[in-house]
Amino acid sequence: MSDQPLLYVFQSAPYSNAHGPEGLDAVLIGSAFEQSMSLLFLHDGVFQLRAGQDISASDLKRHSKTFRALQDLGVEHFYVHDQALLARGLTPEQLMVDVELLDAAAVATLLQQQHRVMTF
Amino acid sequence: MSDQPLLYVFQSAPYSNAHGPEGLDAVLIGSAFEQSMSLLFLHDGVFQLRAGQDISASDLKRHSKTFRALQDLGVEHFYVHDQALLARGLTPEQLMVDVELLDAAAVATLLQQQHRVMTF
Amino acid sequence: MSCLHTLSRSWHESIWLYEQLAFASPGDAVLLTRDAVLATESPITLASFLAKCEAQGVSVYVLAEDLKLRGVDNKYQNCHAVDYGGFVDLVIQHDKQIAW
Amino acid sequence: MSCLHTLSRSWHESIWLYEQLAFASPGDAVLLTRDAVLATESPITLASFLAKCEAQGVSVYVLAEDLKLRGVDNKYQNCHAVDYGGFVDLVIQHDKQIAW
Amino acid sequence: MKINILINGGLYSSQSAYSAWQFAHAAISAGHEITQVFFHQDAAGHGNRLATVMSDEFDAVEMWSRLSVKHAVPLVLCVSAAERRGVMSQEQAAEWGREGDNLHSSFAVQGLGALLEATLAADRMVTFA
Amino acid sequence: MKINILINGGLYSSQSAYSAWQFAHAAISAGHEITQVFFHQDAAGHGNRLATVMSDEFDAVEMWSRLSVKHAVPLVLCVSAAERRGVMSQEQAAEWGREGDNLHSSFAVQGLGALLEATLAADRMVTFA
Repeated sequence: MSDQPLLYVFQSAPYSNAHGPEGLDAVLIGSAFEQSMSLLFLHDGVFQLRAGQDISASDLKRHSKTFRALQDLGVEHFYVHDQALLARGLTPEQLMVDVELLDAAAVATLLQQQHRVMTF
Repeated sequence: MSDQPLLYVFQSAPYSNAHGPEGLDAVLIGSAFEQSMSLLFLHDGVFQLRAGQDISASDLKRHSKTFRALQDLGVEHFYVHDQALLARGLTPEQLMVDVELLDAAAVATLLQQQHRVMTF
Repeated sequence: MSCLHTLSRSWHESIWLYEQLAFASPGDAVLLTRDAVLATESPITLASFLAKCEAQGVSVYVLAEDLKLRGVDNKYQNCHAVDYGGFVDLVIQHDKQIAW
Repeated sequence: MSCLHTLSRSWHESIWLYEQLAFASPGDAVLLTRDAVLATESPITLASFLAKCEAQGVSVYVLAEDLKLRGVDNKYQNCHAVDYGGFVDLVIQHDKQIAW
Repeated sequence: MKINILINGGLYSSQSAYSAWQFAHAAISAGHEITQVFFHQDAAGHGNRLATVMSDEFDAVEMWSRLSVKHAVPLVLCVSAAERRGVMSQEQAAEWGREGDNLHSSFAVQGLGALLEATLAADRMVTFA
Repeated sequence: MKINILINGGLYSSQSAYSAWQFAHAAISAGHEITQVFFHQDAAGHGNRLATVMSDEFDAVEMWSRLSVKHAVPLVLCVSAAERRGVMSQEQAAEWGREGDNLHSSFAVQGLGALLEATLAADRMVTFA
């Protein structure tokens, strides 16, 4: 099968809804298929990667830490929209994984190159 | 029982979600209690009252027309935030019921006067 | 690899719809559905977005059924109303769809 | 008849949170919960909102548990962190709560 | 004080009921009484006893049930919201001619009038939208 | 063309599945094939056969079922999304030790791999978020 690159876009913050964990479910399954997979974080989605999320005092188990394991599972790129990060007062050092910053034009190019784009 | 005025606030547009019909369920039940009841429309909630909603070609039955029946059921006031209407390019004549326009300060006063405020 | 961007949130409430255009490329299309159609009632809200789309070579459509359901008048000539058949055509004409 | 306004949407995405202050009266309080706490990480986003609240006699709180969960640092001294016990106190101290 | 709680957010997909659950515990610890928790709109899904999460996830249905049993807090699902979303007692299912039932025994199913009665009787009402 | 559909929006509380249903009819009328409709996240509630609306409301579960039967369109619920929200077949309920079941017979329950397979095999994918 020819390579059909897949892009998973996270656009909302963790905890308030289940887009994060249920999107991650989809990414994890994707690793069983031999397609190239990348992740893109837009808008409040950048908070999915915020380091220091502390669920110890809560009764929640959420999957944010799973992001760190994804690099071993064939996820090639963690892309982050630079303006989304900047507008929220965050720096790349405050994220739990190494990311590649993209400006809006680079995001547009990235979207063009994909076979399918799944948004969460 | 002393009068405990209740205010029902509609703040989102019809059809995309069920806040409209399920909020109306609450208003209809309220009419069985002897409290004064008013409705307030803020933000996209003003579209709940837009005249000309045409469900004839759809398979949906939604309750927007019920708003017109509420005046007979003890709902005393239909308040609309004037700026919400203006910002959406709407005039009071395009709404399916007669409404009282309130500016933001009047909305603040109205909220102060209520016993309970339910938002939908 | 052109793309159909479907938007369903309200322009009156969501800040980031206006940013979304920066992610589109020439030849892409935008389809307004659900609450995103509400903005076509205001002669102001979408004006600059539509002008920018035209300049970028991005065409903009609005789902007629969603306008009708909400009683909303589309005031923009450069925002073309399509029915579900037209929605299907847009999906076929573009390589992929992204639901924002 | 003072009022506790609880906000749960994101300031980065919802246009109308900024309008919401106009509906508050002196003596009211605002509590930021869920996605509304995210804005406290940016030193800019809430600055004018908090200044206006102070001028209007409206106090602003943020739910500490929701900050902790999201790993967000609250950068505003005039936005007071409270735990769920403090949330309960705020409910008791005001005649009613409105969940926006 | 007597406090009643209204929840609108769905099972698993919203934080609103989890916040409400933490609030209820804090209120009880502070000596207040939770006179009712009403599950309206998508929140009606909380009365579905078939809902099953991984053992390390928050089991909302079970945790509400424990709170209810321990502190005698009535849990009430809105009857129409529950039926629209497929949460039904044996009696409801029989009435509608549906096969099966899934209502958790810690939850009651009542009309919105029950919410209004609780609201008018309590000193405070808190909504988790 | 072969089109697969992904739906995320909940039963009754979202327009997304209704839009998808209208889209599916239009696509079939235009001669295209809907190879799969996958219900993820809150949309998994669409497989709950207990869901009951008033006779003049849109009965989403029934209408999807009819579409599926008439045009041989496979309806697939995400297994984890469905279990978290309490939609289960008899087999699933037995496996989890839950009493009762509520899966509508027109729906299958599968993992997210089924969505990916359908997506890679189809000419187009349409998501209703």
